[in-house]
Amino acid sequence: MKKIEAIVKREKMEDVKAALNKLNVNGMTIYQVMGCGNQKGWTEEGMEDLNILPKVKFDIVIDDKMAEKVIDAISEAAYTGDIGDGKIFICSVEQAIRIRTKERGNDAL
Amino acid sequence: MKKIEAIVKREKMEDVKAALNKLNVNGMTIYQVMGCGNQKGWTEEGMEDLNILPKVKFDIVIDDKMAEKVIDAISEAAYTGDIGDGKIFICSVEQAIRIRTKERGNDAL
Amino acid sequence: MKKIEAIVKREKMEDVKAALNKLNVNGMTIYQVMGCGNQKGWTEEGMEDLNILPKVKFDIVIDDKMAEKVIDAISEAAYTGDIGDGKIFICSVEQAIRIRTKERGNDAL
Amino acid sequence: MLNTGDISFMLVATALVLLMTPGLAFFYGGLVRRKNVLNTIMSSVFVMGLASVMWVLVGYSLSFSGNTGGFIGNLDWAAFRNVGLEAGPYANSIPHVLFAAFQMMFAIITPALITGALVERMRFKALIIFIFLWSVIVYYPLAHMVWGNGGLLAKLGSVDFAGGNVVHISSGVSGLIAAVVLGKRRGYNMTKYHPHNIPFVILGGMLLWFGWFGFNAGSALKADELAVHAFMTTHISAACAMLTWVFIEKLKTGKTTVLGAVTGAVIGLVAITPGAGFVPIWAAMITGALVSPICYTFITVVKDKFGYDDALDAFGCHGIGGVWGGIATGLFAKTSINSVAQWDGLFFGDTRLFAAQIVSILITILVASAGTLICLKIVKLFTPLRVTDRDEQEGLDISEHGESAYPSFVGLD
Amino acid sequence: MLNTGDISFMLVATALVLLMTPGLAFFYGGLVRRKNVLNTIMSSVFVMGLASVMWVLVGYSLSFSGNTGGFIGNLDWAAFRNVGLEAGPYANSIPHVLFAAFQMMFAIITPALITGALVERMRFKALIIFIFLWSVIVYYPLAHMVWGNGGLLAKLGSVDFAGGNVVHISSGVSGLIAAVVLGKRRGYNMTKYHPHNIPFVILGGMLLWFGWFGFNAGSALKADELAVHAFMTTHISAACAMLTWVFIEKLKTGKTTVLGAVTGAVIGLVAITPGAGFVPIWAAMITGALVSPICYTFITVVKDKFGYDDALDAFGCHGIGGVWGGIATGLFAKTSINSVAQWDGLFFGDTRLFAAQIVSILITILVASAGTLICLKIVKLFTPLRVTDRDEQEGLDISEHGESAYPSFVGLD
Amino acid sequence: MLNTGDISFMLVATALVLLMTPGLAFFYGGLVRRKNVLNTIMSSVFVMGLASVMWVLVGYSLSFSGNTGGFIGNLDWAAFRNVGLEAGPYANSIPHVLFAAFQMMFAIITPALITGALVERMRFKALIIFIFLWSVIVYYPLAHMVWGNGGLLAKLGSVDFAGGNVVHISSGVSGLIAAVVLGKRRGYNMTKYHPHNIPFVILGGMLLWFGWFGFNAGSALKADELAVHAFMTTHISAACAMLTWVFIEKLKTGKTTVLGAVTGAVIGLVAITPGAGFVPIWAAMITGALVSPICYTFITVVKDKFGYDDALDAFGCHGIGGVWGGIATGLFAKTSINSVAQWDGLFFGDTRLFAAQIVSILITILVASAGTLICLKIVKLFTPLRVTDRDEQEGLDISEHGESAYPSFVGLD
Ligand SMILES: Nc1ncnc2c1ncn2[C@@H]1O[C@H](COP(=O)(O)OP(=O)(O)O)[C@@H](O)[C@H]1O
Ligand SMILES: Nc1ncnc2c1ncn2[C@@H]1O[C@H](COP(=O)(O)OP(=O)(O)O)[C@@H](O)[C@H]1O
Ligand SMILES: Nc1ncnc2c1ncn2[C@@H]1O[C@H](COP(=O)(O)OP(=O)(O)O)[C@@H](O)[C@H]1O
Repeated sequence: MKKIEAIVKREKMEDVKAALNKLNVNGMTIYQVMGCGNQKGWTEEGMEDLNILPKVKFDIVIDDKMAEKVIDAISEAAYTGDIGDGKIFICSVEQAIRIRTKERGNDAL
Repeated sequence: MKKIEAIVKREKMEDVKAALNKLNVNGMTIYQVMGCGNQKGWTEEGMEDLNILPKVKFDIVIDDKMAEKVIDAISEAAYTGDIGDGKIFICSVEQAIRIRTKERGNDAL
Repeated sequence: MKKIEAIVKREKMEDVKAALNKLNVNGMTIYQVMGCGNQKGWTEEGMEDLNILPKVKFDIVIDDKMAEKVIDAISEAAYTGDIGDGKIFICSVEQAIRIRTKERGNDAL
Repeated sequence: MLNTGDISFMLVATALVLLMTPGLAFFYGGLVRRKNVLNTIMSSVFVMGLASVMWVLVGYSLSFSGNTGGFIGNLDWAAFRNVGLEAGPYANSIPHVLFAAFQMMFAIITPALITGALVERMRFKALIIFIFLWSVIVYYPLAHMVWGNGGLLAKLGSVDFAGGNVVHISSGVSGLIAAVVLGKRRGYNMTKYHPHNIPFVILGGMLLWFGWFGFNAGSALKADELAVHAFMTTHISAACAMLTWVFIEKLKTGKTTVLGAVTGAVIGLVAITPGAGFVPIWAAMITGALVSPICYTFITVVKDKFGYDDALDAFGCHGIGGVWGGIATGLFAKTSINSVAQWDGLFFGDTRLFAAQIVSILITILVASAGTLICLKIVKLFTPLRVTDRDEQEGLDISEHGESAYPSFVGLD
Repeated sequence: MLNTGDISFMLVATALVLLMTPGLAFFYGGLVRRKNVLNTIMSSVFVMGLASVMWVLVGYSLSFSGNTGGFIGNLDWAAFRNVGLEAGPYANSIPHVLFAAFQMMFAIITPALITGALVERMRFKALIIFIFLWSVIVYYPLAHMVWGNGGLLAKLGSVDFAGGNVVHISSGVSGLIAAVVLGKRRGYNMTKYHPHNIPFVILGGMLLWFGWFGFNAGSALKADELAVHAFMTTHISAACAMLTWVFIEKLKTGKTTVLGAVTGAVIGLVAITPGAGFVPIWAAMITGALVSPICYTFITVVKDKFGYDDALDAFGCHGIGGVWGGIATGLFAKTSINSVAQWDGLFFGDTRLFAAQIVSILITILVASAGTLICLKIVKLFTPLRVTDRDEQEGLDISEHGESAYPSFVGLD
Repeated sequence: MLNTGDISFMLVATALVLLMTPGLAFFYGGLVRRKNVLNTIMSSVFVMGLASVMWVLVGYSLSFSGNTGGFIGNLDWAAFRNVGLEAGPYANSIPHVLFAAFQMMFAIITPALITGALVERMRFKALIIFIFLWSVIVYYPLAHMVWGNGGLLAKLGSVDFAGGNVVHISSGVSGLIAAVVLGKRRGYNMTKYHPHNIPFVILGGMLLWFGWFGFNAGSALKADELAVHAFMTTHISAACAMLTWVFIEKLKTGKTTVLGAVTGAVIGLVAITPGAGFVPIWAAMITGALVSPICYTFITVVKDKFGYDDALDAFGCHGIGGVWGGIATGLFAKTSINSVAQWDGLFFGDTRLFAAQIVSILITILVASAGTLICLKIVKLFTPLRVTDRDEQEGLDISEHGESAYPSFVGLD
């Protein structure tokens, strides 16, 4: 399993969610973060403090096979071409457990 | 070392904390997130937006040997049997540092 | 690539940011969390609830070679010598994508 | 003859009624989701500008100057021509302008009340046009019919001390009709809409209570015994309604909520509005005590059955509460308290006032529903009523106003 | 004879005093942790319903009608029987009902003040029963003793212009006793309780200041020179107390806080309450300037030593501030300002008023403590005083009311 | 002779003007970033203490007692010596103390207005010393020149009903000068400063509107026709300005904002302040309707060109709005409305009042700028004006006051 962490613009949240749902990816965890990349926060509207902008982060744990599809879907949905579009990071997850059923592994996603 | 990420119902926060303390696990990081699983947010009280519910996430970095115990403790404490009980993800952590003492590895947990 | 997760005191946020900028590390994601370590939250000012304190968490994905430098910089910037100084965790990241350019790997950081 | 005590009181009462509209804005604003709070507040606040200007230009005149067939006034006082600082004609101890100013505040809050039924989905432009039209087509005629010289409903012998018909029934019914036409919010029945900031709801509710003293006691137009009487009936009705609402909640759900306490107080104020200067204090207690079970049942049972989305219960509270208030006035009014009432209420054995109240409520409902439908028809000629689905999802603060209420508080929604 | 100016003023003053209770609700609500804000606000808001209804039914009568042994009134005016719109008997230029309404607002805010000592742990049901009993056992007798015809404390020759004994000492002392019986909050001494929303504290404090003009100036019961005098002493005492509190903070901690400024203002208002219509303006400045060091010392030194958990310092502010205010009145009152005082204060060489003040303070403390203990004993027959440990941990908003104040703001606690 | 109606009205008006300062505190507090909200609120709230005490000790006397060369009063009324409860000398139907109290509230809000230009970077200690000096060097002289017996600007024949010069131009200009001297905020031009809590801005704006009735109508010093007239002109100017501001926004950006609506209302209130009791109602509508385009242009075009950092537009709103108000008074005043004006306005063919208004505006600007520069020079002898860069970055709540407004809401900044 992979964990995909995508940090995107706030106004793209709904689009990313829709794109994931289209792929039938329903499991996700979303939270608001502040961040800067090379953009350093200089020009965009909505900046809170010098050099640090509010973003939305998606954590999605997904079957290895689905990972690339999900990455593509997010990349596309979050794209505007402007600075600050965001980043995606992938790392590997060893185990997943659904608390309700105690299922493990891909079944738990 | 393992990092255990557990996403549970908000009202279960105190129970999970208590369960961890019972295992003598004192190190943890907690934050509030929004999320959906297969549940898709349809029925539960407390949903904020279509299809996305507030949850609490625990990040716990722990010695490999303790991992299973912690998983079990959380699974039990967070269990209600209803949809939306939450998930646990495990991945591996390479290093840990306690800033105050510069200790590394398991000593730092 | 490595992901460095550093949980530090709130009042150290600006210092840590400055230290990272000095290393020319501009990419980072910041959010506020609650946490406890062995400190258990007993004595410090600013505690919210028994045993759980507000902290700031930095996630920094970085080239392997830079990792140690970043860790040192954070350790130093966040250090006060008091209990509650925080922790740093490192894990490995498999891939990074910059959404705007579709660059991958170290180029995307 | 002008009297400084009366002027003093009416100046303050007028300011108090103005304060009710921001109170309402916070009451409503706290009840919506965070992404719609500014749009909701703006819907009330903007009316403070729009309705005031309209009132000076034509509204006051259409409501209170002359009489055209019992339905509406004329334009003799347009732009406050002939509205001067001498006493009369509607109040003999305060300047004419002050009476007009006091009434202006009612013309502000009434359309603002409607917006509670329409939040979280109505296009702001459509709302503005709607309120413009509604003021002309519904409010000014109703104000004339009830309070204007030669007005139809007054002639019938029905009474309305501070606006049960004009303000509450009219806005509540119009809200209902408009909510039905507008359709349900996205996710209705699938999702629960949480108030995003309950302290704001409480703040708003408390400002409403505070301002309502100006609204009801001020409707005596003098600092006299009648004002004092209305002050007391107003307060005690709110208090009783709060207690009964909380009591019902406790019975039904086992928990008492502060939202319930405030809602109870507000509908207690609504219910006593038409009768504040007509009914005895004990009757005010009954009026207040009964409005909660009536509205509670309505909101939890009847509304669910019909399944329209009166988002913040403008109809359930103001419409139903206002109707009950009008009926209660017909039951308990006493000519000895206020001789504007020609007959005692049903409870004292006379049916005439009661009948007049019922008829006047029905006419009000008719005027409000028909007028609202006409207004909406006209609005649609200019702009769609609803925002797009996408905009609704993103929230009207951003999509309609490009603003975010608390931009640095993280949290989604 | 009724006077429109006086009626006008007293109507507004009454409304202003009502507004103080929501002001207090926000003052207290901002000071607690986020998970307890609604319970805290509800504790004040609900009293607006409960105490009002009780006042009309029995409270006014027990406080002001007749005289039973100097301790309490009788039931002649129960349910406002014989309480009409003619002038008198307590105020000769406003309707009787208006006097009763004005006094009603005092009967609301006083028990609400107590709740500041009890927040974050008291079961809501127990609180309601407690307030019900306390009104009957402590408030009505005290109001009678101080302000009622033939009341004991008035007979002694002690004076209390706007409620230093009746409102502040009584609520502060009762809060202390109840806090001790109730026990400390979870985590007391181990954890720091942060105010969750300081702007709300400020909002509440400012509404209190605003409303206090009605409270103190309104206690003249006329729009006359005495009202003006009380207005000025009230304001300047608050201003002085704010300055000295901030000054002490600066000395002690090096930082001035807005919480300190507002606290200072509020205790300045408390301290001047009994003397507002008795002491000269310069004495009001002294009264205000000294209340801050007195309360500051008390809260930071004495309270810590005893280690009881008066959560929001109801005793430290209202109890201690009220006692100081009563003493200051005994020091600085002048019969030439208000001939209700039979003697000048100690500062002007006469010991009689001073002695009477001390005695009346002691009696008030006695009545309040004994009464509170009795009330709590009775409450315990019906329900435990505290919520469970688990409920306290989860927060009383959820556990007692099933509500969350800001559900979409993330953040834990 | 004292009149209860007038006393009643002026007591309430005085309380209303006091309420404006907390209103302003919330208006400003909502507009700054979260890390500076308490410092911003404290800047207004603390003035409620400081300016009140100064007023009683010396301010009232320096402003209103005697006359020293047309510029300032003397110390005969210091510490309210000879300021008693009899009528006069400035108002013949209310106690002298009440007039002094009413004026005190103006001496509070004026320096508080300045702070809007200085937020997010000024050292609190420096601010306090500045306000202390500014009251003495700028405010008391200006109040004397405009309203005091024998004051220079009154002698010129210029008029200022409720403080266009004394309050708004003086504070706006002083804010501008101080903002320039102080320098820009960290990150100016690179970053956008978002209001952290727009509902608070609205709350503050609405309290300002409510309180402004006391400010303007109260400036009649009686509950008479003039007060009623000023009430109406005040309200309608605010309403018109709101409409035009929102209209301009819609034209320029395509979106209407609630921030714009509230800003419009506030500057509409500013603009009508000097003329409220002098100009006809229709002229009040024009005054209000035009202030929005004037201030909007100024804030979006002129300010950007000069590039100073008047953080919350104290100058753009109060300075520019006040100047326009003074001019509008010179255009539209009528002696028949208020014979304090010796001549009709330019619009009615007489140039004398208009000329006097221009001269008096220029003198006000001169006094305010020179005075502010002097004050700042003196302040610098004691303490640096700005906080350190590090403190500014961390936010002034923590660095200056050691407090955090909402400690348990997560979110950075
Ligand atoms: N190296 C990194 N480590 C962690 N988070 C990052 C990193 N780089 C970027 N981010 C996150 O991604 C968000 C968007 O980055 P962006 O500004 O689009 O980057 P760039 O300008 O490099 O394309 C940032 O606000 C930050 O939260
Ligand atoms: N695949 C996933 N990736 C990331 N987070 C997930 C995933 N699945 C579930 N979650 C998180 O776990 C929470 C609880 O999931 P839940 O609704 O109980 O899942 P399910 O219905 O599949 O049992 C969700 O709200 C979400 O935050
Ligand atoms: N084992 C752990 N897993 C996850 N987070 C941890 C762990 N230990 C500590 N933390 C986080 O680091 C923060 C600081 O820890 P701290 O109290 O300084 O630890 P210690 O007392 O062990 O030095 C905590 O508030 C918590 O958020």
